[in-house]
Parts: sequence; structure tokens; C-alpha cells
Amino acid sequence: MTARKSSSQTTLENQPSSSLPSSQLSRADRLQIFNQLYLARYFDIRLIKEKKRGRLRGTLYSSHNQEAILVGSLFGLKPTDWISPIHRDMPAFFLKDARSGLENPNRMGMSIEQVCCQVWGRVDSPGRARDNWSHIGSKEKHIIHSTSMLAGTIPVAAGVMLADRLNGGDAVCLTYNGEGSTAQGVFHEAVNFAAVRKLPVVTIIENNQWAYGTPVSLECPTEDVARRADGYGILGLVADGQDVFDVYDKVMMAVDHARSGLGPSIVECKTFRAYGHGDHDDDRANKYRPNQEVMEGRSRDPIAICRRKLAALGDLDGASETAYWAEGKSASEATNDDFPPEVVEYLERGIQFALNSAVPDGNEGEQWVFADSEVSR
Amino acid sequence: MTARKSSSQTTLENQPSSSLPSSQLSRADRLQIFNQLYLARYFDIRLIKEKKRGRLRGTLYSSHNQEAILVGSLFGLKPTDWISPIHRDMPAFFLKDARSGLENPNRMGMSIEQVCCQVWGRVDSPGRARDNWSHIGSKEKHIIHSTSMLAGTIPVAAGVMLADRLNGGDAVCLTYNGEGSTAQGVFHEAVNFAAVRKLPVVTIIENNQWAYGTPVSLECPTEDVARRADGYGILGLVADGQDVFDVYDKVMMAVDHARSGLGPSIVECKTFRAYGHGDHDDDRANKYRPNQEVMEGRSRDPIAICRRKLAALGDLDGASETAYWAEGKSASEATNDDFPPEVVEYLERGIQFALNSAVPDGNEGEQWVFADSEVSR
Amino acid sequence: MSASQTLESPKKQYLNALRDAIDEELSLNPDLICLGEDIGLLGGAFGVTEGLQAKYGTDRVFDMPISEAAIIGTAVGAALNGKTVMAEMQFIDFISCGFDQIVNMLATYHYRTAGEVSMPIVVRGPAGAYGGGALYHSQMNEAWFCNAPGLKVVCPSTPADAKGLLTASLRDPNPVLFFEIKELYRKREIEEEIPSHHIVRLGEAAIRRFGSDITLVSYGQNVYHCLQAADELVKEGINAEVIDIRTLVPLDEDTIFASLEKTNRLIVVNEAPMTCGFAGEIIARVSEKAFHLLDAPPVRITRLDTPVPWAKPLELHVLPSVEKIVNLAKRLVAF
Amino acid sequence: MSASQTLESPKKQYLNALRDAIDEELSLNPDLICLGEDIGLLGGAFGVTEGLQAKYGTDRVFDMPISEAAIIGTAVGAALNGKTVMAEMQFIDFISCGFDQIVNMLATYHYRTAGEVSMPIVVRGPAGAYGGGALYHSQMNEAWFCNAPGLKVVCPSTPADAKGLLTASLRDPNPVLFFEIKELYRKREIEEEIPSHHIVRLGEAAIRRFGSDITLVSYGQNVYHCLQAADELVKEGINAEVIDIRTLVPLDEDTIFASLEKTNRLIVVNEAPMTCGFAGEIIARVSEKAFHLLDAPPVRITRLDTPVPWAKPLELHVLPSVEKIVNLAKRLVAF
Ligand SMILES: Cc1ncc(C[n+]2csc(CCOP(=O)(O)OP(=O)(O)O)c2C)c(N)n1
Ligand SMILES: Cc1ncc(C[n+]2csc(CCOP(=O)(O)OP(=O)(O)O)c2C)c(N)n1
Ligand SMILES: [Mg+2]
Ligand SMILES: [Mg+2]
Repeated sequence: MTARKSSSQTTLENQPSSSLPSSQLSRADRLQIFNQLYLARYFDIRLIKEKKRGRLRGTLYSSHNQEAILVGSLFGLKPTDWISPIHRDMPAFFLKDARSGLENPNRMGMSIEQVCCQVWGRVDSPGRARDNWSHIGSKEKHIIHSTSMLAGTIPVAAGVMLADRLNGGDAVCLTYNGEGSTAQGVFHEAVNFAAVRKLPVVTIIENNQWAYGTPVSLECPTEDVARRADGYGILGLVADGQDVFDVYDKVMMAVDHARSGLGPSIVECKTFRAYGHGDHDDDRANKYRPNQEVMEGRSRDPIAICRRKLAALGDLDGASETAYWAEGKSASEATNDDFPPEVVEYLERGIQFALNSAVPDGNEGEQWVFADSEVSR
Repeated sequence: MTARKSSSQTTLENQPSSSLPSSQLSRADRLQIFNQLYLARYFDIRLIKEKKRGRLRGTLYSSHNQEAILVGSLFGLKPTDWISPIHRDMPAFFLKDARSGLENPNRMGMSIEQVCCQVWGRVDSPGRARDNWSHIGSKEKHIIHSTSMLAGTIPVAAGVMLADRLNGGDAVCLTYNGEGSTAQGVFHEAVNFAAVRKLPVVTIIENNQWAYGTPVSLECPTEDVARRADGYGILGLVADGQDVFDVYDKVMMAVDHARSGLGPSIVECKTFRAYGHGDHDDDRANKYRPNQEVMEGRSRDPIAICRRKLAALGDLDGASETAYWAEGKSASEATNDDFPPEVVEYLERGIQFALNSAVPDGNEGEQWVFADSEVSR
Repeated sequence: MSASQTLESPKKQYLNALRDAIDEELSLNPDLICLGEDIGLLGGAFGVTEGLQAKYGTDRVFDMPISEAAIIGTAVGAALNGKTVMAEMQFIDFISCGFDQIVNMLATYHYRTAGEVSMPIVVRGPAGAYGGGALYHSQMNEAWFCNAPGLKVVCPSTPADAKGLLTASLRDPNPVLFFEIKELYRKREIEEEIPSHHIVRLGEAAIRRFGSDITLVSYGQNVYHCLQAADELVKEGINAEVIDIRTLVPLDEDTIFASLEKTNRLIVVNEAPMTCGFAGEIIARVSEKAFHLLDAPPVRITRLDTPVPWAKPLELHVLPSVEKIVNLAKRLVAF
Repeated sequence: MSASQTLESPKKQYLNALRDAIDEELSLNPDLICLGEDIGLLGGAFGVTEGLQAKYGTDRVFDMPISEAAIIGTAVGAALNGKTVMAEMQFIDFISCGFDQIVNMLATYHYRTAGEVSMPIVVRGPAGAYGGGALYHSQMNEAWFCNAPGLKVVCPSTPADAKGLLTASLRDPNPVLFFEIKELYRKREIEEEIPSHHIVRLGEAAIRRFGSDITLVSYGQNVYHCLQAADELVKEGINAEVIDIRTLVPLDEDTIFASLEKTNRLIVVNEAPMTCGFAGEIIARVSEKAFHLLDAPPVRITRLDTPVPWAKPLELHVLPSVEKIVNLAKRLVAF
């Protein structure tokens, strides 16, 4: 099963249109987007290498081949907007508000140092390594902290937006979920409530065709998972998750819709999971997923698609067009040379910081069960 | 707010059609249906009177004005079909398979004696008065036992149907739910699963415009609750819940659809709650619901609508047409004379039986926590 | 006491005391919002929030769909964005439908963020048996939440405590599960005057009756069973001390231990199922930490390990009663 | 032992023992169906059901959407219509998402139908900490279910018990919550030969080591901590008896009491949060019913009242350890 095509699915690749949000992007924007795809891809590939090299413990949930969803959805947000990433969205933590400058300490996203400390389980992680992998967040940076329980942050997103409006804000919140996760009851409760109250919650569905070892056909009865929106009478869009500009367009439509008070929406981004569910599943995934399907599913690399688009627009000159070539390469094939040096350096800095950060002291294990009541008003 | 009209809502009252399932009903069938409406109405009115008279404890959830939904949906079932009624569906227990003869001990429904013993909390209730009101059922009679947790039996219905198909059966299962209950997460999980597996589960939504003290507009974002079906790509029908033949038609379409393997469906029946949520709420309901809305909502009495239909078809002769006149009368206004004597007698017998049945012995309270493991295979 | 009460009886029912606490906090804390099923227009199934939507508007007090998980999740999100939240469960029994959001999302938030985010949320609702509510309108399921670290658990037995503990809970930066005893909501016999701005700190037990022969520890409506049993026991020459713990988490162990210094005998009474219930927890703490104070086995009287059945004889059979307490106390004193 | 094992090592890992139990029951009981997330095509996150869909078909072993409530509800419905059901939770932590269906629908079915309907359903899943699984892949939340009457609760610590208890559970007419210790799934050191058709009756504890000075009661992986502690204690001249209760509900109290007749000292060890956990329940039962046997306070070593944190030092800090057991045992014997 490959990323299914749907009638409502349009790809920018073939049909650029000046009425679309992406037509307003500058060349610099597009180049930044291209760069962010590299950043996300490199983060993923490097972590896999680190794990193989034995420098890293814990399970990796790869976002390889799904990077356009993160980059495209985050690029158009206001700094004050909120996001709620899940397991396959690690790059979202540092890509949020990347437009304000990756080095800008005031930007509304996490630093790569913080993210690496989380990956490596160090005390300088935003959560002081108390929960693993993507279970971090930041009240200050407007990133909702997730639990493992799939779809569990959608009602939280609704509550954050409810409070935002009571506070006079104009933020929107993007929540990310796999297509399998939409079967959870809390998905329905939260989307229904958001729809009743027209809360600006955009639910992005990363439909990578598989939920662990189960194909989407056993998780969702409709061809497009976005059709779940119809049950709530809300906007339901399908994007080509491999095309960062189509993701950008669809998400920006949903974001504008939400910000202008028209209510929540679902944006399904069709994609394909490159590897196993987590790295522990790579070998078994090769058994339960036909090779043919995997080849097809990975044939549309989001970096390649973006490159072609930029080339067509004349954004790339001859040299820069081919200087780096990460597309189509899996973690074991790609090397640092396949990535822009600033991308490699950026992550390198985060990793070094993490390796120098301490593991938390055991005593912290019993701290912070409760907030101190005395300090409350 | 009155029962909302929707474009997809057709009432048989004005547009009889020979292609509809109800056109196949005989005059005897129609008269039986008419009689069942009386039975349901009388049950409700009599219980309210018994409560006022102090002979009955516990809360009553009236089905007044909503009887056409129960009668119309149950009439066309096969005896072996399953049902899962909730709090507002007490008459369903004895109306199930009523066509096989109310006195027939082998019919696949409960006797009025059993139902009355349940209402009165007597030991001859099918549940030996261990749980209250509508929380009874029968494995033998194919009635699922509910808990209080709204929508909680829909996955159970799915499981019953799954097993039925594995057993080689051809049953369908009707589950009843208020419109407010469709906001529960488990509603979504169960309907989604049933849709994925095309299980023959028909979810009937009794949209009486209110969930306790909350109007449907705060519970559901769409005009028609039936549109929830669209999220699952399943059949979603809207029936005029005041017109027993329209309910019959829509439910039979859904039942045939289900039985033939095309999967689950949602049939929304538009109606209006006559009194408070329960009898304890009658006084408060008068405050939170505008009188005008209540008048309108009760203006289309299902007995009256059925009578007009039967009269138009020539089913009623002059005398029988006006011999009994329960429509439009609330519990305090109606008397036994407003009902056919056999209806009064039937319930009377149930009540007398219940009053003669014992209250369970306290010791039973500690029994049946576990089944005896030794008797298992 | 206060001017606003001049026209009413100065005595308050348990339910009105709760409403007063919410009302006062709504007026004092502009960030407090209240959400739940039917709490706005209707004012709640029992009327705890009656009049509050009219007074504070639909932004502050509003109705939610029948979605317990979304109710809790929304509360969490609102708290994450600066609000204090009162979330009502129509009956505490329905909290099971939002269980994951409580134990995994809400309870752990402060812990997993290493203190970055606190969750000033009170989840309250009517609880308890003895009223013929049957399996799903009678539960005392507090033990589940005591075994989910990060939640405070409170259960008042008097109008003054209802007011004082709810006020303290609404000001606590931690999530508090607040078990209200619906059978006490409108009980005339326990009406009492309550000073305005009355607060009862969480984690402090109350001694409801002083005695020297045996200690009866309880909470909720079982406190009254203990008090009645104590009255009976006096006739037998037994002087029982009755402790109402009021807060389960954190537990005021000291008050219990101090009582045992005098009495050396303990009965714990609660209406939850026995196994892994809070009565057992008290027995375990006492056995571990105050073993030397015990002259007889510490024992509990709880609901039998059954659901709460409906018919009256069944319900009474499985629940603690004055008679059961009296009989056990007599045996224990004779031990 | 049996013919089918000739080509394999006669020793079984815990995980394979579980699979054998399900496999055998599938072959013996045509009404048994298995459902859960990723249990078919993939064979389960850990491989407990590997190969079973291929062997028995998609009607008998099938994948469910990520819908824990629907998984339980579907199991209940299937049981109501004549099936025996094995329902897998991918991690026992996720059972919270189907909590209402377990405690209110499943647990009570037999009770509220006065015995008309029994529920032969096993809900099983990987549980337990010590593996760096963090808050949501480490839970031991058995206490919640012990406080929900109508559920049996089982937790094997050895391959033979895994096989024998799962077989008994799959044949029990009652709902059984079956806590598997994922850290033991593939632990080489505990591999053992298992006779075919091996059954271990529910409700019978096992004495894992005989001793006369102190009784260590535990279950799950903490049994091994107790055994190691017992080894250490021998060096101090202390002879510990180690009891593995195996079934929590119903509990084999007699084996514990009989041990206390000899030792008069009790430590209960488990890795669940302390308050209202099952360790406290054992302490309470012993204190109530065998007070006269105790020469020292009965005590427990549990997880602290915290979630299970991720980073290794944090995780170890909050969990029971051999060292904690040894130290406490020494103090207790010296009491
Ligand atoms: C409530 C819940 N049930 C089960 C799981 C176990 N689990 C973790 S990821 C996963 C599959 C998720 O699939 P999908 O939503 O499609 O996201 P993907 O991993 O494909 O990105 C499952 C079943 C969980 N985390 N939460
Ligand atoms: C899970 C759950 N939450 C809350 C309740 C309390 N409750 C009982 S009936 C009811 C309103 C139901 O409204 P609706 O579904 O429209 O049915 P109606 O009573 O109108 O027939 C509520 C909130 C419940 N029974 N179960
Ligand atoms: Mg997926
Ligand atoms: Mg309704």
C-alpha cells in the first residue's frame, strides 16, 4: 500500500497557483524551508547513527520521509502559536519558530541543545530527563507536553486555545497525530468539543499508512482519514505530505480558518513511514511490509520534491542545486557530506552539549510530585 | 428549540411511497404498531402515576413523546436480532419481538412481569434488582445489559455481532443512544471499529434536543447528529422520530444494509423530550427550557400522527378511530380510559406480579461477584 | 456572618457551602473557570453551581459535552495556559470515562516537567452510597487516585469542611480530587454556621469526638456512622475517639498516632471496596509506623468486595453500618 | 517435553511460555478468540502472539484499531455471545484508556446479572519498571483493579507460572487481569522446562525459598530482588523465606500466615506506588488477621509515591532494590 491518492489531493509540484499561500513565500523563505528539511533529515539520520554507534539508548521513532509535514506546517506559524508534537515529530521541537533565528534565545522554540539533552537523557533537558523521547514541552515556548497515550493532547490543545481566547489571544494550536491514533476515543471527544466551540485547533494527521504493525485499512474505514472531519462538519483537507509546499498551503488555510474564528480542522498529510515503527522494529517491519510497498512509499523523497520545485523556480543556482544530496539515502547510506555544513554543525553543537551535560541525580526522582502549596496565592 | 427539520428528513405523513419498507406492512401490522404505541405510552404514564402515588421509588426517565422510535425500530426485527436499550427506552424490553405474541413465553423479549419487577426492585427482575431502572438485559433474549456510562454498550454490540458472524449468524444489533451520548469517546471507538469491520450494528440516536440541561447545540457541532456517520463513511439517516412509519422505514433500510454485509449505520430520530431529564428534573426543566419550545416540541404526538396515517389508509373504522384518545395528554391528564383496555390490563398484570414479588434478601448482596471457577470447563 | 447572608438562615447546608466556596473563589480569582456537564444553564445535577453562570457569564462557567476525557483534558490545557479550573464530574462514578487523562495527563504534569508546570485543577463530584444509587451512582473510587501519585484527595464530611476544604483546594497549585458526599448535600441535621473566608488546610485531620478506649478513623459519611457507634458504645462504658481524616492525600498520620497513644486500638471505617482501599492503607501505615502503640489488631470495616447493589437490603448488606462498628469495637476492646 | 518441542531447547523463556499457553488454548477451545493492537500481522509488540494469526486465521487472532475501550467492549460483547477472549494491551499502561469498560462494564457483568452472564476474558499485557520505560511504559497499576470487585488479578514471575497461570486464566469463567513482567520476557537466567498441559490454579502462592527468620512476600520481578536479598542475608546469618503470591485476587493468605508462624516478621515488596497499593493490602490483611504472629512491625518496600521516571538514576531511586530489602530485613530481625 502506497500513499493513497485522493480526489481532493492536489500537489503543488504540478500546479503552482498564485492564489495559494505558498506563492507569497520569498526565495529566502523557500531556501530556508529547503534547509529545514535537511535539518530534520540530518537530525534523524544522525540519531540513528549515534544509536548504532552505541552512544545513545532508548527507542528512536524516525521521521525520515515525513519531514515535509513538520517543516511545512510549522513554517507559517506565528511565534506565539502553540504546537503539540508526538513521537514521530522530534524535529518539531527545534523547528518551531525557527524563522526567528535558530540562534535567537528568545525564539518560541527549543534550542538544539535542549532537544539533544532530552534525547540523551541529560539533566539539561527541559524535562530533566524525567520522561523519554518526545515527552517534553514548554509552557514558555508554547509547546504542549505529551504523554504516551495517543491523541491524548488534543483536548489539552483545546483547553489551551480556550484559555488563549479568554486571555484575549489570537493563537492557533497545531496538534500532530498518526492516522492510527485517530481511532482513540479522546480524539473524538476533543475534536467534537473544539468544533462545538469553534476553537482554533488544527489537527494534523501524519498518515504514514501504518500504525506500528497494522495497516491504515484496519484503523480507519474511509479512504481519506481527513474525512473524519465530516463527522464534525469541520474543514478536512488532504495534503501531499511529501510536498512541503502543499503541506504549507493546506495547513496555512486551516490556520487562517482557525484564527479567523471559523473553528477547528483536520489536515491529513499522506506520507509513508520509511523504517520500522521504532528502530527496534526495523527488522520485523521488513517482514510485515512488502518490499515493493516500501520502495514505492519511499520513492517520493520530500527533499527531492522540494529541490525540484526550487530548481523550477530558479531559486537554486547550478552549484548549490547539487552540492548536497541526501534524498533517497537511508541512514546507513547518508554521510555528513550529503548535508549542508551548517546543518551538521548545528546538530553537532547540540550533541556535544548533551554529552557534556550530567545525568540527573537519583534524588530528583522523588522531587516535584507535588508543587509546594505554600508558595501559591 | 424544536425538533429540527433537515433536508434529508422525509416524513411518511405526506409522502407515502410504495417502495418503502412500511408499504409492505399489513393492516394488522399497522394496528399492532398503533397498539404498541399505546402500550409504551401507557407504561410511561402509569409509572409516573405510581411514583406520584408513592408506590414506586427511583428515578423515572420518561419516553413520553419518543415512543415511535422504540416501536418503529423494533417492529421489523427478527426475533434473534439483538438490542441495547438505554435509560429512556424501558418499553423496549417488553416490545422486543412483541410480534411473536406478548403472551408467548418463548418470544425473544422480556415479559411485562419481569420488567415491572425490575422497576419495583423485586427479586424476580432479570437482574434480581441488583442494578436499577434500565440496567437489565438477557443473554437468552438477546438484550445487552447496559451500565450507566453513556454509549458504553456500543462496543459491546460490536463484539456481540462479531461473535454472531463467527458463529455463522445473521443477526443485527440496534443500539439506542441519546444525541448527547454521541460525544463520548467510546461512541467513536466502537463505531469506527464496526465500520472498519462492517459489523451489523445500527446506532439509533434519539435526538430529543436536550441532554439533561444542555441543548444539542452545545453537544454536537452539526445540524444533524446523523452526520457523525460521514466521519466513518457509513450510512447516516435522519428519521422523523414522531412518525413511527418513518422510523420503521429508515431503521429497516439500515437493518437490511447491515444484514447484507454493508456495515454499520447511524439512524437519527428527531424527537423532543416531553418532561424533565428524569422526574426529579421536571421542575427545573421548566426553568431551563422555554415553555414555547416545549409546546412546539410536544405538538407532534406520535400516537396522533400514527392515528392520522391509519385513518387515511382506512385502517380504522369510525368507532375505533376515536375510542381512545391519549395523544396530547400528559401523565397527570391521561386516565386509563384513554387507553385500550388490553393495554391497561397487560401492564396491570405486570405491576401486580411485581408487587407480589419479594425484595431480594440482603445476603444476595455478596453473591455473584465471581463465577464459580470449578464449574468451568 | 457576612452581609450577604443576612436574609438567609445563618446555617449552611453542605451543598450550599460548596457553592459558596466556588462563588467566592470566582469573585476573588479572575483566572478561575468552571466546566462540566450541565453546570451552566441547569446549575449542575444537584445544583452545586446554581446561579453561577448567570452571575459570572458563560466564559467563566460553562457546559461541556458528555465527554469526561475532554473535560479533564480541557482543564489541563486551560491550566497550562494560566487558568485555575474547577471541573465537575456529574457523578464521581463517571470519572472512569476520563481516567487516563486524570492519572496519566493531569496527575503527572508537574512531575514530568520537573516543576515547570503546575496544575491548579479541582475535579469534584458527588460520591458515595447509602442512597439507592446502585452500581454507577454510588461509588467511592478514591483509592484509584491515591495510587496515582501527584493527586491530592479530599473528602469533607461537614458543611464547614466542605467550604473550607474546597476553598483550600481551589487555591492549591496541585490537582485535587474532591469527593463530595451527595447524601450529605442537603442533610438538615448537619447544617452549621460557617465563618466567611473559612479555609481548612489540606492534610489536617479533625478529631470529631474525644475518647480514650478505641480510635475510630473514617471520612465522608462513615464519620457519622462512627459517631453514632460511639454514642452506642458509651452505653457499654466504651469511650471511642472519632477521627475524620478529611484529606486522604496527604494524610495526617500524626493525629491518628497521637490518638493511638491513648487508645491503643484502631478501627478504620470506609465505604469503598476493601481490597486496596484507603482503609487498608491506614491500617498499613499504622502497622508499619505505630506498631508499638497497638494492643489489638488494627481492623477495618469497609464495603465488602462487591459493587454497590441497588435494592435496599442488598446495599445495606455490603456497606459499613453502625451495628457492624459497635460489634467490632466491643470485641476489640475485650481483646 | 512434548513432541512439538523436540527441535527446540526444552527450556522455555517466560515469553514463549505465554505464547504456548495461548497456542494450546486456541487449539483446545474453538471459542477462544484473541484481539489487540498489532497482535496479528506483527504478532504483538513483544511477539507474544507471533505466528498465531498465521496458524489460526484472522477470525481467531486479529488486529484492533488503537481503541482500548473498544477492545475491552468488543471482548465483553463477544463473551456475551459465547466466546472466550484474550485481549492484549500493548503495554498495560494503556489500559487507562479503556478503564471504564474494565471496571464498570467487564468487572461487574456477572454481579449485576446475578450470575446470568459470566465473562471468560483475559486482559493481559506487559507491565513493570526497571527497564527505562519511563512513566508510560513501566506501570504496575494492578491496585486499581484490585479495588474494582469482580476481577481476578494475576502476575507470574517464572516461565512455568506464566504458562500455568495463563492457561488457568484462559479457562476461568471470570475476567482476569494478567500482568506480565516484560523485563522477564526473554530473561535467560530464568528459563526453565515446563511440562506440557501445565496448569497453576489461581489463588495459590508459591514458596520460592524456605526460611525461618523473616518472611519476604512479593510478586513479579520483585520476587527476584527478594531472592537475591535472601542470599545476601544468609551471609548475615538471616534465613529469609520468600513467598511469591502469584495471584493477587484471590489472595492465598494461608501461605503467608503459615510462614509468619515460623518467622514472625514480614516485609512486603512490590514496585507499585505505595499508597493504596497491594503491598499495603497484604500488610493490612496480616495486621488484621495474624496480628498475634507478628513480633515486629510488618513493613513494605514499594515504589515511592511517584511516577516511574526515565533516567536510570531516577528510576532506580524510586524503586525497590535488593539493598533496600537487605537493610530493612536486618533492622527488622534486630527489632
Ligand atoms: C492509547 C495508546 N495505545 C497504544 C499505544 C502504543 N502505540 C504507540 S505508537 C502506536 C502506533 C501509532 O500509529 P500512528 O498513530 O499511525 O502513528 P505512527 O507511529 O505511524 O506515526 C501504538 C499502537 C499508545 N502509545 N497509546
Ligand atoms: C459517561 C457518562 N457521563 C455522564 C452521565 C450522566 N448523564 C446521564 S443521562 C445524561 C444526559 C444524556 O443525554 P442524551 O444522551 O441526549 O439522552 P437523553 O437523556 O436526552 O435521552 C447525562 C449527562 C452518564 N450517565 N454517563
Ligand atoms: Mg501511522
Ligand atoms: Mg437527549
